[in-house]
Amino acid sequence: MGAVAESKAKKKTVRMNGCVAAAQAAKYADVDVITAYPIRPYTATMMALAQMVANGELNAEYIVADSEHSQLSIAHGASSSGARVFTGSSGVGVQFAYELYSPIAGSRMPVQMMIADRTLDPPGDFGSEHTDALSTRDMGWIMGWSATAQEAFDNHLMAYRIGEDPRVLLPQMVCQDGFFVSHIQGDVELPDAGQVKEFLPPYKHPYPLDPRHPVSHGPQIMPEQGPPLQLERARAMEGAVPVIEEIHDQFARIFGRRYDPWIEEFMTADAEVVFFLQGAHGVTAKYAIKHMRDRGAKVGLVRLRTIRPYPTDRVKDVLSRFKVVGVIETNLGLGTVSSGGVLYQEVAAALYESQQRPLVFSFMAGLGGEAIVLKEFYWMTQKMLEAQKRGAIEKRTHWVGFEE
Amino acid sequence: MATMIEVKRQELPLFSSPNQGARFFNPELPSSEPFVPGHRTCAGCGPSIQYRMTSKAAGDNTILVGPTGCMYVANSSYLCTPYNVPWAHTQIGSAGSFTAGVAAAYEAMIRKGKWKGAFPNIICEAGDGSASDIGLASVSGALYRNHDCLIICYDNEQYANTGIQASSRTPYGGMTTFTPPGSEIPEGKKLFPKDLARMMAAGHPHCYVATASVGYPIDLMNKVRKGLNHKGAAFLMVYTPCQKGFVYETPRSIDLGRLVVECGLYPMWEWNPERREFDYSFRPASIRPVAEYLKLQGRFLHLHAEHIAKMQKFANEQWRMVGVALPPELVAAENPEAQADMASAEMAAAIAHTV
Amino acid sequence: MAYTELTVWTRGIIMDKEGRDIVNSISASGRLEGKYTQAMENYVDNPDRTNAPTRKYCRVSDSVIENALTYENEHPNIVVLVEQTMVKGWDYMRGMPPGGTLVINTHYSPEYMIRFVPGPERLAQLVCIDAAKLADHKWLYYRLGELGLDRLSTEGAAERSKLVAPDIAAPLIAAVVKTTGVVKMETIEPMIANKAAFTAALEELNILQVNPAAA
Amino acid sequence: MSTKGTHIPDWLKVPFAGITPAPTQEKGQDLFPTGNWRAIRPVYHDKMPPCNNACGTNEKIQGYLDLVKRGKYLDAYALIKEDMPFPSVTGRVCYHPCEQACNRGKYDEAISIRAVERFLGDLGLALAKDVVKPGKPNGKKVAVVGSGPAGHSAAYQLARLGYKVTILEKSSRAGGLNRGGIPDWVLPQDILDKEIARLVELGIEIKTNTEVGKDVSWDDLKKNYDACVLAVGLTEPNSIRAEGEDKTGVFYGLPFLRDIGMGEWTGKLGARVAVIGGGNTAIDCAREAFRQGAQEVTMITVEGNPAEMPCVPEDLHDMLEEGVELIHGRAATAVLGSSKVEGLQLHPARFSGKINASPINVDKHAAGEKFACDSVIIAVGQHASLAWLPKEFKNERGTIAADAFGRLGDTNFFAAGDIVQLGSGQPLMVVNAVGDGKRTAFNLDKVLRGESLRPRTVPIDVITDLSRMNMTYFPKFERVQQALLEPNSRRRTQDEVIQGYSEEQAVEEAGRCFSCGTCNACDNCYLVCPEPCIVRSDRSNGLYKILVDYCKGCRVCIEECPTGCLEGVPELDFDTGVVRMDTAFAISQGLHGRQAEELRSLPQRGPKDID
Repeated sequence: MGAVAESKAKKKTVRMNGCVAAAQAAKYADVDVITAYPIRPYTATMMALAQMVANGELNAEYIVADSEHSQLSIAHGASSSGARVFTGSSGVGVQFAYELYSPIAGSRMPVQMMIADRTLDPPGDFGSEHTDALSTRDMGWIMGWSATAQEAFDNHLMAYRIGEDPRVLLPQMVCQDGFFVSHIQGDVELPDAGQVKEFLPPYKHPYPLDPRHPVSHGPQIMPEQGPPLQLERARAMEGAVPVIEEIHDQFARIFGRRYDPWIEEFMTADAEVVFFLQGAHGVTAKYAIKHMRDRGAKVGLVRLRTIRPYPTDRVKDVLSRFKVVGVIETNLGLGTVSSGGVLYQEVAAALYESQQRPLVFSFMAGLGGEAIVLKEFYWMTQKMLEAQKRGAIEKRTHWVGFEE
Repeated sequence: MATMIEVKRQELPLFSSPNQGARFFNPELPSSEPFVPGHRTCAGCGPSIQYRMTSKAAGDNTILVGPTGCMYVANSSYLCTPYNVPWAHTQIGSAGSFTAGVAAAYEAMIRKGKWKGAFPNIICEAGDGSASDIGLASVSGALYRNHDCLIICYDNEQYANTGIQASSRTPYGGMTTFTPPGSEIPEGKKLFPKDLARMMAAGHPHCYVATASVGYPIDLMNKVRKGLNHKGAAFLMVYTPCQKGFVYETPRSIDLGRLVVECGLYPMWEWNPERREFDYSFRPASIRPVAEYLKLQGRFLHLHAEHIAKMQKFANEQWRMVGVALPPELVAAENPEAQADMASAEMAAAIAHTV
Repeated sequence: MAYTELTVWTRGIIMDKEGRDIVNSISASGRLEGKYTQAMENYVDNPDRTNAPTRKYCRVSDSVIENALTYENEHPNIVVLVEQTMVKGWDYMRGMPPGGTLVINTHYSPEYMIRFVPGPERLAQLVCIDAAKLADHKWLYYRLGELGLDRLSTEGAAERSKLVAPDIAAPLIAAVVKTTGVVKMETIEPMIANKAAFTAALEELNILQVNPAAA
Repeated sequence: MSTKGTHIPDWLKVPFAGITPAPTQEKGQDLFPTGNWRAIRPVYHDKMPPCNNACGTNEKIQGYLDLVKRGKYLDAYALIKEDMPFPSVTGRVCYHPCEQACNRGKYDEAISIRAVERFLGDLGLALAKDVVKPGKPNGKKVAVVGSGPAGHSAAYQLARLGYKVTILEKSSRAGGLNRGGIPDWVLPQDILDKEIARLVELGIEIKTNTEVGKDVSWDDLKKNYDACVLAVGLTEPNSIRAEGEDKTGVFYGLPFLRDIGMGEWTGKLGARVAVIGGGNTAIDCAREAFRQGAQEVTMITVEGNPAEMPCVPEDLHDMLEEGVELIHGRAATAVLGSSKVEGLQLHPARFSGKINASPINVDKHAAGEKFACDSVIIAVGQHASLAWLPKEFKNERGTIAADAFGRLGDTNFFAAGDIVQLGSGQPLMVVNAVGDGKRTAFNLDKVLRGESLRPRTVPIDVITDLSRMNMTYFPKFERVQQALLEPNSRRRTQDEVIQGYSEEQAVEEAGRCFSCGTCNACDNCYLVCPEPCIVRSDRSNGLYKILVDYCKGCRVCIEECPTGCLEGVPELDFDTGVVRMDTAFAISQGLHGRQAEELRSLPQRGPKDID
């Protein structure tokens, strides 16, 4: 029937940036409540939605909140009442709302949040750095990065379908790099409404705040009741894994675009050293890799698409095939295992049980939203090849652009 | 363009006064009991009295929002709650915002045909800590955006749930665990309370705003219904004595609710959003010196004459505000000489007579 | 006794200090006698609510107390009810090993009270003492001002009232110490503020031997 | 899959995301019963209101005032009729001891109970058919001798108990003192006629012109009836034992009023009338004198001042308004004049004892004063004529010797009213006679049914202390005054002086009642309970219930009960009534796991009706 949907699909391809792509996804999802608070760079998404509501293209409550904390509380309240909710933020805004991430996930409300990454203060910096979203990574939200506007659009639709699945019921953070995705236009194929209708059924929480079926959300508990509730939350996160895979298949069937839910591999078939990263820099990385392949370097790319729930076994199996893994952090993890970023730990931990562990070290690149230029990729590749030759790493973290 | 279904709103009738001539007889109250027994609030809990009256006035087509506070922790002890209508806990700073979310959701869902029925009463029961301190912005936001909801500040003048700490609503001289009296600071709390309700009325003139007290149940229930009937946001600040925090004999909960008004420490008024003016017509049965109210509460029994005089002055200003001609006794009571230390026995006599 | 657990059941706010005084003073005198002791409030009972049950625990041991971090006394040898009506409401006998002691502040006789005790066969003795009368205690709201100060002392904050057992706690402590010997009379007596009520109580105990054999 | 193989033990089962199903309004949150927080249990316990207690026949006054408040006039009338056969009469003539006892008297002004009673009485008379029905006939016949207040009351109650009652009345019209002792302008005859007609409706036979001892003998009574109530009253006026008391122009109070009442008055009063006596009858005589054409009326009393006079203050006040003069502390020692009265010889005098019935000490040595008058009406009480009565039943007081139950020895003869109460300390007032008649009737019934007689129990808890109620709920509010005819116009007519209440007035006045110590279903406890654990099955007295599983004993309801019918009882005085919990927080550990199941089944349950 996917084929049927395809045939009568009135699709059209439009050029738009990641922010607008996210807004379009929200519109196609026919969200009921949108709540906004201004902060660059995600603001453009809310601007676009505001116009759609103003034009009557989208029948939704558009709430200009008084803070990100309120934004997320409004989203929580609306979702608890049975409405499909869309919100978002960037940088310190993500952190101002910090209190709400656990309550929303814990009450199992599939709120969707669009995040266009921005470096945390100080000082003020609009550039993309994943630290804002990553700082909330363990709160029970489904989380992943898109590398292009099209992928962002698709991820937003899929995230709703996954998060609202009765087997999952979890909030989702659909992230994209500020500027690199959010402000650069790309071709986005907008689907036919019928396709979306087939893919994304209306949101239905089993126990919303409905006067006809009164329930209480979030009563106090005794210490002994903590563990079972936490265990349920852990089960929910794990239970999401197969659903995520199932939904990606469905998406491919209906929309004709197939994504590996966890990992995108590029030129890895015979690769010996690979970059491991998230988000937009994956695009530049591909060109760099092509060039270095011409010079005979057996280099490839592994891009993580979903970091929560974390595909530990996939990461282990994939990365075990290589000799060297260079983790490009684009986030700040002060005083962490690698005294660099947080991705290194995720990779290293996943590989610990591997029979043939590759060498793993990380690159601090693209911090503060700096573009990672080709010659930096060459330099990083050199470091990986040297390590491969040496059979040992030089150090766990290299600060790209500050070393010879 | 999408179809828009019109949103039907409830219109709740007002109750008649229980004082009919010489006769005292409460009007016929709805039998529905959305707030049921079986909760861990203190014996004689003022906020719980308010909660019950409010929910009874609202009826069954109601959704309650409970920011962190006594009415969350005490009412939902051990994974069960006393609410027969939908209720949700939210963060202490989210009083207004979560409520706004619920209201927005129902606006949209009814409009889009996803929920059928009259628009529910959406009531937020925020403590003074939530409404006046940490959640002030979120409450203001909800009022400003005029969501169709009623935000109640059950004002027990402190953070009671955490074991009695001072809030911006704690009265001058009120002893709390964060404002204990000592040789350096004999009065305990040095600051006078934030006038939250007037702030809300002044800043959100399109909203129905009123103050009420558990001492006047029918008046309270009517204000709740007015707030719910008002098409848009409404804010109610209700005096709800806290047995634990105020330290009084449990049977006095309602009594204090009357005394605080009769002593001029809790002016009762309504803000009329249509006429854009305050309604000060409420008059208590009698007017008394503040000491009569203070002497019943352990939290004030450390006060000295000058402190009581200072509070009388404060009360007198409130009386003037609502346009009451002050009896000379009360003006005289602004003088410390006219007062006696709370601790001293003779003070009982000094304040015994009702002005 | 190598290891003794004492649990005091009292009512929130209105009689909280009384409960604290009992466990604190017994624990303190235990220390003076070189024993290992521990006194604490039940964590989840706080913040306490008016009339709600609040439990205070005391542990006295000849050796190091290894279960110091468990929330509750799971096997109380001695149980004290500061307010008589509590005898009806809860299973304060839960986990009590045979040969236990139950002390109640009441003007009723032990013969009357025993009917309300669940599983009395575990009791060696039921001790009733009219502490309220001995301490001339105006039940409940006898001293709003001091009650206010007491309230500042919950959650383990420093006691505002420096007096230990100025009130009904004194006779109850006397009853516990005399009937169980958990600590020595001479070590605890100096701490007690209300000496009169304390010594008077020693003569006024109303003891019912229930099942001494179990001891 | 780190959660693989995990399982949650039953006692720790938790619902999805900790979302719990709502408790029911019927059961409350039964997972958290808080009844064991309570040391004192509130209990509804109605006290005896002072008015009911003071009433000679213990009318349920608080009860019918409350019904009037609610506009339930018929119920109120039916309630009053349980104890009072003729409220329309007592509503006019009663000396209302209830109003003297009324707690509102200490607060502002006593409730005008008599006026409300009259409102109800007249309302009852206006009914085509009375609400009172005769009892199921029990085949027994009872004779009631005398149709005065006591006889009327006894006959009425007996008829309601199913007896075949015959009233024997010696005079030509029934009514006894009600007719003969009370002037028309206090109690219009037609009112009394209607009340007597109600007796006939109850199947009671009234034989007038039938005098016991003359037309019927003691033995006839014994032979023809299963039992008999003697309520012959005091018919013979007392003399003042003054010389010349037999002169023409000397009249006696009761016969004077009776003859006018019966329409048999043939005498004529002079211009100046002296009335001797200080009681209600004397007052009625003095006022009647004006209406019989007297120009000046003077009342001569032994009492030293108006306050000592044994009469209803309002009546005294109205009398003075009509222009009667008072002379105190004097006794008439002689009636002066050749053949007809020309004046009185007065001497200073006072009562030897406390009560007005005690012998009079006359100071003969003091110089006597002459008081000129044309007629004298002597109204100093009356005594019985009991020639027909077997002497073993006569007593030294010259009345019938009956036991505490009104029974004559072990016979089936009973006696009621003034004839037994004279000198017994009981006031000789209509309402007391009615009460006596009622109690005697009930005692008679017991005897005939072979039941044992129990002495009257005195109510233990009459609530008289205002601090036991919550006065904040009762604003000061003055009583509703009954309209009166103008003194000048009224003193020449037989028109009724005091006017009745309108419906609005009756309701407003009844509204002033505190319902002392008695639940009047004001709903205040129901409204102020913090739990809330007070349920009402129906909004009327005694239909509130405290859910002891939840009540924490805060006592707010007790404090806020306006009428003071709620009181606190130590919980330990009850053997049961509390759910015992395993721990401070749970009835039994793991019970909360139940929530998981309930939540799962929630979608299957039907929706709650919210509209």
